[in-house]
Amino acid sequence: MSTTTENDTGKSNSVHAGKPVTVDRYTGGARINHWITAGSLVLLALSGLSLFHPRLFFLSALFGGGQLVRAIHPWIGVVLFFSFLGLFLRFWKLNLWKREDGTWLARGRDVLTAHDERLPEIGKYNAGQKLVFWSMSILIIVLIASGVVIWDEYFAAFTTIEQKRWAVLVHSIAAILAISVWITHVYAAIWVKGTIRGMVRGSVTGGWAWRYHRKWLRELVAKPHAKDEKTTAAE
Amino acid sequence: MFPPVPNPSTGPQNPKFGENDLMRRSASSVTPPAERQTEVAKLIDVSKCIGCKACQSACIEWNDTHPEIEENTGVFENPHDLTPDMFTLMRFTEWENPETNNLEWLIRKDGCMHCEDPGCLKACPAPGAIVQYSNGIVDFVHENCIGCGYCIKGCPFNIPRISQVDHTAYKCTLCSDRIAVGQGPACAKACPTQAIVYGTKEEMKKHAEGRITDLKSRGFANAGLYDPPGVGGTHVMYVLHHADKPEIYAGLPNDPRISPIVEAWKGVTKYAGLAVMGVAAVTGFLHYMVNGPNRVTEEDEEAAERLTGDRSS
Amino acid sequence: MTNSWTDIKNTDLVIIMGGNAAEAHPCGFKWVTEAKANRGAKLIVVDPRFTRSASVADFYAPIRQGTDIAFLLGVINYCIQNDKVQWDYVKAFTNASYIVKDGFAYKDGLFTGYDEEKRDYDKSTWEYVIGPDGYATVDDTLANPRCVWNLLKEHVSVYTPEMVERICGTPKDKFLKVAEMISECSSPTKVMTSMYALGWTQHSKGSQNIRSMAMLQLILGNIGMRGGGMNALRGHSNIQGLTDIGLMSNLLPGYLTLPTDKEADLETYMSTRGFKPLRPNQMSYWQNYRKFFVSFQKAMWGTAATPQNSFAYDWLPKLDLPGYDMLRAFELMNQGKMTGYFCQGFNPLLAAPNRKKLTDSLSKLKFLVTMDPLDTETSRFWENHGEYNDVDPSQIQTEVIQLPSTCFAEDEGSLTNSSRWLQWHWPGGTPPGEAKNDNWIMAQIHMRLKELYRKEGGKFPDPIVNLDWAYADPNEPTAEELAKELNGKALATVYDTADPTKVLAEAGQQLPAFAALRDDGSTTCGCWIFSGCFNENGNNMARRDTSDPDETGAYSKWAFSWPANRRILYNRASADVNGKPWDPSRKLIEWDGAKWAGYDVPDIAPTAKPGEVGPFIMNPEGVSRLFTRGMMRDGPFPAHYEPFESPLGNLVAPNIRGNPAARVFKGDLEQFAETASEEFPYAATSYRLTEHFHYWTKHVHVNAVLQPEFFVEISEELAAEKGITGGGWVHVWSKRGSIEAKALVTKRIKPLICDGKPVHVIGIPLHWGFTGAARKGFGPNSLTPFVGDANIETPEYKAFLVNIEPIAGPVA
Amino acid sequence: MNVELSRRQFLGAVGAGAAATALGSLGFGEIEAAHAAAIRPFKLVSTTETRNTCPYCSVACGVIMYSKGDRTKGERAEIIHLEGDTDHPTNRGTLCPKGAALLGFVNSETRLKYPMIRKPGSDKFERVSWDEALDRVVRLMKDDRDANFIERNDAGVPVNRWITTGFLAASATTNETAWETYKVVRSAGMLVFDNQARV
Repeated sequence: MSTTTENDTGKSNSVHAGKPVTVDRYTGGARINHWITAGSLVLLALSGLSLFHPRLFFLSALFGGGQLVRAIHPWIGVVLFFSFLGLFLRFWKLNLWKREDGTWLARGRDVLTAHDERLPEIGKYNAGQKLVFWSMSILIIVLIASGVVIWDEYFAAFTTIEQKRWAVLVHSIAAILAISVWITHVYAAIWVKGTIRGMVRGSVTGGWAWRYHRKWLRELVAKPHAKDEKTTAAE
Repeated sequence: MFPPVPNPSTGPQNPKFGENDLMRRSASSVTPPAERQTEVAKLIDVSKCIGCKACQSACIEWNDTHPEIEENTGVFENPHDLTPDMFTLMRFTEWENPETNNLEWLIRKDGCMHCEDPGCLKACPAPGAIVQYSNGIVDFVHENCIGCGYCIKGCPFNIPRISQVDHTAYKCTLCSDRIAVGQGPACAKACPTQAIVYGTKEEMKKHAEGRITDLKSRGFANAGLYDPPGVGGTHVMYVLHHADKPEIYAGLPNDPRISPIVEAWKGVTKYAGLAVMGVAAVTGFLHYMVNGPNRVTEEDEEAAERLTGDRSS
Repeated sequence: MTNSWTDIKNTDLVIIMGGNAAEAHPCGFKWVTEAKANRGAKLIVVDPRFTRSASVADFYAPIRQGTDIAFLLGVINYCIQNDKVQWDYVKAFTNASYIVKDGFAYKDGLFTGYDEEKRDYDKSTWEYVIGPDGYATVDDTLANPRCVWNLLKEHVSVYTPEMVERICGTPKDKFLKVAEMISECSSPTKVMTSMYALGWTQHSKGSQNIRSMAMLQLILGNIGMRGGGMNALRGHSNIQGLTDIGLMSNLLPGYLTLPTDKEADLETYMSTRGFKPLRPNQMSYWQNYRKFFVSFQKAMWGTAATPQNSFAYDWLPKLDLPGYDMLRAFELMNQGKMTGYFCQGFNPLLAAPNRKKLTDSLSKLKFLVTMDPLDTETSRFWENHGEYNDVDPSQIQTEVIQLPSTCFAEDEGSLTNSSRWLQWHWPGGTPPGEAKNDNWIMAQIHMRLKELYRKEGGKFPDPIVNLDWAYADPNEPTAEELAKELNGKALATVYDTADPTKVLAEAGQQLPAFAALRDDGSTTCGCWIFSGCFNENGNNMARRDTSDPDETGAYSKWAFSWPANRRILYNRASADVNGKPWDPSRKLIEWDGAKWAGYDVPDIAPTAKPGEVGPFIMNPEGVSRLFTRGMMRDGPFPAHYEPFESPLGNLVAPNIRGNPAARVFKGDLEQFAETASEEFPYAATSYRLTEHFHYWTKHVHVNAVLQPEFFVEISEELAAEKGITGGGWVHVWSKRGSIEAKALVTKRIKPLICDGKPVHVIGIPLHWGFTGAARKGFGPNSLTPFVGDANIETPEYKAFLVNIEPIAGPVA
Repeated sequence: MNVELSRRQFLGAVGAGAAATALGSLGFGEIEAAHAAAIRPFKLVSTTETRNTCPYCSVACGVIMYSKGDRTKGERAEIIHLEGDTDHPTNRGTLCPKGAALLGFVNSETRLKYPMIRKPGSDKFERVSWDEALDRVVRLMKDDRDANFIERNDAGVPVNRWITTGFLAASATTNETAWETYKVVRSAGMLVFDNQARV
């Protein structure tokens, strides 16, 4: 796991000629990290939802029944927490708010209507992605903290019932928000074609980078070795 | 003397209530029976209770539980709390009455109150793990219990306990197996002074009235019945000498109700949450329908090629 | 109990003093709650600790342990001073008017005739003036200064409310409130019941504690009444029956007494047991003593007991001492004078005082035989259990034979409860392993011993080889066969003495009741007071008819109540001199002009005319005794004596230590802490908890859960003084031993202010040992003194001195 | 004693109208054909009932023992439950914390099952047969009795006493056992004889 931030694929030559041009966006490690996070989040959502609303209890069958859901869910939460921690450490710097992010956000209508040409040039992440990143970071901290409070099998003795009641409420609200953020995140990936391959194959097309993250593309082109100073990649 | 609980019969028995008499079933909807069974109740007269723990003993024996032998920690509560193997517990409070300066040793049998509006059932996410019969008994169904502990959060009286052995929740069943065959609960049968009596809720209220009159004649001006309306009344009620201050009886809640936090969690959050998630998904769907996908154009690719042309290998 | 458990519902006032009925007898205590709920009865608890009985009481007053006599004589004094006496009852039914001999006096704590050397009295002056007609002289006006009433009045006058407060530590206002509530029961229509147990018996003056209350109850007119009486809450399920059958050193069944070796023959023996009436017309029922005795001898030795050999009188062992009670037995063992000892369902290592002495004594035996359904500490006294039984087995040469017996669930027979009900029970379980019924075990011992004597001869085998043993299977007599022997049968036809044509029982038939017993050898009866329990009507102990006309609580068709199925003793006294009930709503029996009739079997001859025959038919006076003549070793009136170990001196008799007539063995006196000892400043008392039964239920998992570990109870004040925290460990020690325990700090024990000084009470419950399911622990008897009551040798477990200090934890 | 016959005796005797709680006629709705899953089967069905009294204190509460197997039919009987006997006038079905846990006494792990002997100086009990144990007991008794029995006192009066071996009798054995014990002990001339009445 990287001990500092990562701004690139970690390869010296991340832009590859061709038709189309391909640009490396995620290393294998990052992708594994992401998909573990994604998978655990999905499992958590499914198992959590099964306990959230009676109509969704049928989902517990996916895990072999309610007892297993109760037993497994917190452990998946632990996996998610550490997995997401990995992502966080990789990407937090790239998600720091930049001036253009405000402009981007202010032109939300253009964003939603796919008038990307009217948007300012954006680095590796746009404001929407950053919002997903930060809200998930906060929500996951809230979820793990409240989750531990209601993890009765091991931690029942450490808090009062009243604290647990608050925790369970907070946990469910945070989970709803997290799922909503997740829906946004997934929808955005589906809506913006060419995005998913970045997390599947690790690379995107040059056109994709040009259209959505032109500033990032320009940086890659301009300073191909810049990342060497910034990364001690562990992958 | 209040009519004692009759001796059990050993002949084949038909249970007098069952699935068809469910009023509520956790995480499920049931059609309540057209006619409600007569409500039953256990009345615990704290002023007659001698704290002998016969109820605990009978409870362990009848339910075949095996509580741990603990240590003495300088108190009379043994075990020290309710456990998955101890469904009822005498709680002892040494209270100096500021009005009389007399010591009063308040001894209250703690255990499930069998609320008319059971918080445990409301909180329970597992369909059918907690049921409420139309006679008022709230029972845990262990095959359906997933051990999540939500019932503990839902309960205004801090009663259910999760077993670390089978990871299901335990509490007083009001001896539903005995009541189903026309018996009374094991604790009520054993109670030496009939501080615990069992019958219909109406009978219990009437019996309590007599007890309260007696207590008032002995100087307990605030004697009264504890049948808290905040949970719709309970099917385990107390006669208290100081009904104006239930909290002196080892923290018996003054006005118990299902916690507003739990209400919020199991009420508005549940629906609002589904709505929020649904809205998010639907919004995405509609957005897609209206706007179609956001695609990279040929011009974008070409622009990229132009930009990277000199750099690419 | 003079009355019964179910009768308590008829009372107006319950006084629990010298006991803790709610904890020790919860299901009997039910009838107190019934009286409270249905009659508006009140409950008073007087105890050093605020017990669970006190938790449901209307009034609680604290008292220092061992000062009950001062308290009760204080109440009697209050009643006399305030004219709260049921005069008609006292004058007609007690010996208040009897004139006492001139020599009798009480001074400085002693009655006339004390011999300090022997610690005993010459009781010759403790007697009535006998007139020329051979009867006791009485003065119905109570004017004679030497009549019992005036002597009593004088005797109790020192016990003023102020003196009670100084001695007992009971605040004066609380004492006065109790006295006032009690005194209200002097009305013929208000009745108090006394419920007591070991809190009164386990003192060096235990018998006098009880007498004090009995006297008070007589003064209030509460003996013989529904809802009244003296109700001893016996500890064990059949301790009443074992006492009735006389399994004691000096007793024969039915409260007959064993001869002493001064009574060389039957006639000499009978000469002191004639019980000639002391007033005209009185029944003096013990006049029938000879019938009971001869029938017993016939039950023992059958055809071998003949008029010619004085019904085998010589075969009874003769006493050279007042008795060989348990304490004397261990004293003799300790002196090396005993060879063998049997413990049948008894665990003296924990139950007897001064455990160190017990261990030493048992170690000096050649053999010890134990018979129990459960493992006991006594049978393992030689086994090392660390600090809990710190012995070296190799140094103990006692051979121990442990015999496994069945328990209640596996055997059949009757038990006599506190209400004197003999109730039959049936076996329902198969015994574990090779456990055997006691009947089989005792038969085996007898049969094999007899066989040895037959084979080898030996010392005086006659009583053994001639013991009547005509059971169908001599190896295991059945419960029914033995019960029939207890009831008795006719060996020849028995005719009614009043009407010789009327046959009471044909030869070979079971006797209908003890009225059919004869002294000529024509009847046999194991225990006369049980007679009627298994007659030609069958096994009356197995009766299960719950009918109770007018709900008096008598249940006279349920089981069998000795004597003669009588449910309330002295029930004749429930009616006035003319035979009308004192309180019509409490009618038991009444005189209908020709005979006595009512709800209960009359405790008087059915045709004995009221006004002529007194209600206390066992007494030669026909009345009850406020003055006991020479019948108690330590005085005809109770007097306050401090416990042998006491935090303060005797305020009414400063020169007296302990009970002057109590027996103290050489060596034990040196092991008592001195009065107001600085080394042992705290007043300790031992007791039982409701969660456990003696040393049995520590073997039961459930009870071990409910009260897992040994502890001592102390006040918040003492805890603060000594730096003891609740749940922390303490070390408690007396002059005889030392224990470690958890501390339970409570508001329910408060320091008592006695004679101006605070006395701290330390409560020590007794249920733990080194066998069973509960945690290993000590018991109070590592600390208790080896001294008993002057009359019956019950050890003084309830009042002794200790010291206490906090410790880090037990030495591993 | 046939429990079934006398089951309702008590309530009947005290006047059913006033005494019977309305529960008997509650009208619990339709009787179910089978137990609901929530309600465990009533565990006393088909057990054998036997009346007994509690062996602990002297209230002598009536108890009913429920066993698998019937002793009266010569079967091996294992007691699985004990409960207060409502027909009993004193306890009316109630039991205290000790009585309610009587099953734990009957089935205690520390119930004694076999005769044992601990030899002088030994640190353990050894299992022996009943014959060995009993023969040893009477041998020890007779040797001591023959050595220390006192036939006459100094005055020449026959006293026939044996005070070197004593007997401490129980507190919970039946009257019948007590009587048999009395006969055996007294006929041997024992004076050191006491019971638990004092403590």
